[in-house]
Amino acid sequence: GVSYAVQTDVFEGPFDLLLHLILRDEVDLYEISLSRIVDEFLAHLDGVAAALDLELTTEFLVIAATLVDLKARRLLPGPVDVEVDEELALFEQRDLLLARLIEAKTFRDAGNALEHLAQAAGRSWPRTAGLEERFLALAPDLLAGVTPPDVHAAWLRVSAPAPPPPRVALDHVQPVKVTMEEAVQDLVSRLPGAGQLTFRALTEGLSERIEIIVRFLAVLELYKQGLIDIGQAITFGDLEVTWVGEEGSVLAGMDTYDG
Amino acid sequence: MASEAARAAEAILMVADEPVEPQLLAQLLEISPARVDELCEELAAAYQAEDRGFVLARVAGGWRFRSHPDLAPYVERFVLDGQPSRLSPAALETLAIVAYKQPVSRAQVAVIRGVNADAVVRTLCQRGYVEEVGRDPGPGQAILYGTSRLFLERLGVDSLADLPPLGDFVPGAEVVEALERGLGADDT
Amino acid sequence: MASEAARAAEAILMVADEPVEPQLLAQLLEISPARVDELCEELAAAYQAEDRGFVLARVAGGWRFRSHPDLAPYVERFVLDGQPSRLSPAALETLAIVAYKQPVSRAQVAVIRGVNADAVVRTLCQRGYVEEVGRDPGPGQAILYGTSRLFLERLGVDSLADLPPLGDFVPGAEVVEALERGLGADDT
Repeated sequence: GVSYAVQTDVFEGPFDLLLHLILRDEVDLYEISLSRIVDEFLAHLDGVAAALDLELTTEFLVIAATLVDLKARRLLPGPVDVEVDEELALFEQRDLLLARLIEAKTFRDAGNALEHLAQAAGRSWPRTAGLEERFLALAPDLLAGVTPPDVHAAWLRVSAPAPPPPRVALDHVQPVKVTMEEAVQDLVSRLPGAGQLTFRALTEGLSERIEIIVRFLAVLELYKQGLIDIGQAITFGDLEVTWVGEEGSVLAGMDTYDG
Repeated sequence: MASEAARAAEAILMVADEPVEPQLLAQLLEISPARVDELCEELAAAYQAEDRGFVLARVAGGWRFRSHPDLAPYVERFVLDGQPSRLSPAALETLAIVAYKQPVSRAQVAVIRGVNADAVVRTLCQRGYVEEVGRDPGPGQAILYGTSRLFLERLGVDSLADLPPLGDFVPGAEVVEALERGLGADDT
Repeated sequence: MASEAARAAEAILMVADEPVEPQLLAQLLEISPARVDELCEELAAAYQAEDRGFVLARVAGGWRFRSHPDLAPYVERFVLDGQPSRLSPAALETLAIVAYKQPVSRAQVAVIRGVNADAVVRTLCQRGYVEEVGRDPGPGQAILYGTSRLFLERLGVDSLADLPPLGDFVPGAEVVEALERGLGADDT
C-alpha cells in the first residue's frame, strides 16, 4: 500500500477517498472486496496523519474504525460469539456510511454537471460597457451625503477581525435508533394503501438527518426490488414514491441489510 | 418598421451592465412584463435569423446582450481578463450542495462532504457564486448560504428551476451495488 | 449568411467597454484595417436599415455600439429609475477598501470583503469615483485601482491624507497572507 500514500493529499476527506477506492476506473466493479478496501484505506491513513491536520485525521479515523469493525466481523467463524445488539449497531453504521457515500457521490456528480454548464456558458461574454458618457451626468451622485467618517466607518466594518469559526463536529450525527428493517416495514405498511406518497410525507416527523437517510435507503431498497417507482416532476420538487408491487411480495432481499 | 418598444428595449439593454429584469423594462416602456418577454424573444430570434455575432439571452432573471458562443476564439483574444479560473472538485461539490440544498449552513455542508467546509465556502463567497442569505433560527444562529445571481449568470441559466434535477445524479444501481460490496454488504 | 469576420467584429464590439480601434480589430480578425472599416460600415448600415434601437458608431477611439439617439428619453428614464440612487453598504465598503488600501486589485478587495467585488468596482469606475492606476507586476498583471479626484471632491476633502487615519487595526493573518500573495481567492 505504500504507493498510495503519495497521493493522499488529493483526497478531500474520507468519503472522497472511499469513493475513489471503490469506484476508480481500473477496478472491475464486481471484484470489489471489503478486505481490499480496508487495507487500502488504512494505507492512506499514514499520509493523512503526516499532514498533521488533527481534524482531518479524526475524520479519516472514524471511518477507518467502522471499516475495520466491518472487516473483523467477517473474519469471525460465525455469529456464535457476537452480541446481537453490537452486530445490529455495526450494520446500522455501515448503512449510514453507505447512505452518506451515495449522497456524496450524488453531489460530486451534480458538481461536475454544474461545471459543464459553466464551461458552455463561458464561451459567451456579457456586455458590460454601461452608460454612455452623455447619460452619466444624469446619473445620481452616489456619494451624495457620504462623509469621510462614513468611508472610515465602512473600512472599520470590513477590516474588523472575523469571529472565530464555529467548530464543526461530525460525531453528533451518529447514534440514532433506527434500522433499515424498521424503515422498510414502515414504508411497506403505508405505501400499498396510499398508492403514492411524497418522500416528504414519508419522512414527516423525522427530525434526525440520519433517520431520513435511512428512510431514503429503504426507499432505494424497495426500488431495487421493483416494488416502488420513484419520480420527481420538477427540479427541487418532491420525490414521489409510488407503490407498484403486490402486497405479499415484500422483504425478499432484506437480509442484505440486517446482516 | 420595428416597434418603438422593441427599439427602446434594444437601446436600454445596450447601456445596461447586468441582466435587466422584465419588470423594470416593462415599467420603463409602459408595457406588461409578459409583453417585454415576447419582444425580447422576438429580438433574440431576429438576431439569430440574421446570423449576428451577438445574442440576446435570458439569464439570471433578466435580459442581456452577450457575444455569440461560436465566436469565443475571437473574443478570448480580445478580453484581457479571460474567463474566471476553474473551480476545484471540492469547490464544485460544495457549490452543488449549496445550489440544491439552500439555504444551508457550513456545518450541513461539512456533514455531507465528510470534511470541514469553511475554506471552500469562503472561496465560493469570494468568487461570488455563493452568498449569505440568512441565519439559522436555532441555537448558534449559523450563517445560511445560498447561490447568487452571479452563479446563475456563470452557468447561463435563468433560475434555479432550470438546473438539472438532483435526481439525475443519484448513482445508478451498478454504482450503489459496488458501494455496498465495498462496505461488505453483499454476502453477509 | 453573415461573414465570419463580420460576426466576430460584432461579438468583440458587443463585449468591449471602450471604442475598439480598427487596427486592433484588424489584428484579431486577420484582415486589413480598411476592410474592418468597410465591414463596420456595412454592419452600421444594416442596423439602420433594420431600424434597430442601437447604432454602431465610428467615434474618436474607434468603433463602438451605443444606444440610438432617438431613444435617449427611454435611456434617461432607465438612468433615473433603473439605477441605484445611493451606494449600498456593500458598495461603500468596497470604496473604503480602495480608498485605504490603494493601489489594490479586485481579487484583493474580494479577499478583504469576503465576497466578489467585480460588479461594484465596475460601477464605481463607471461613475468615476475609482480608476485604474496601474498593473500588478506579478503573474496575471491584475489591474490595480485607486480613488479619483472626483472621489475627493465629492467627499469635500483635498487629499487622501484628509481621510480619518486607518487606525491601529491589524488584519487577520489570512488576509495579510492573501494580500502578500497578490491573489489567493482561487486555490481552495
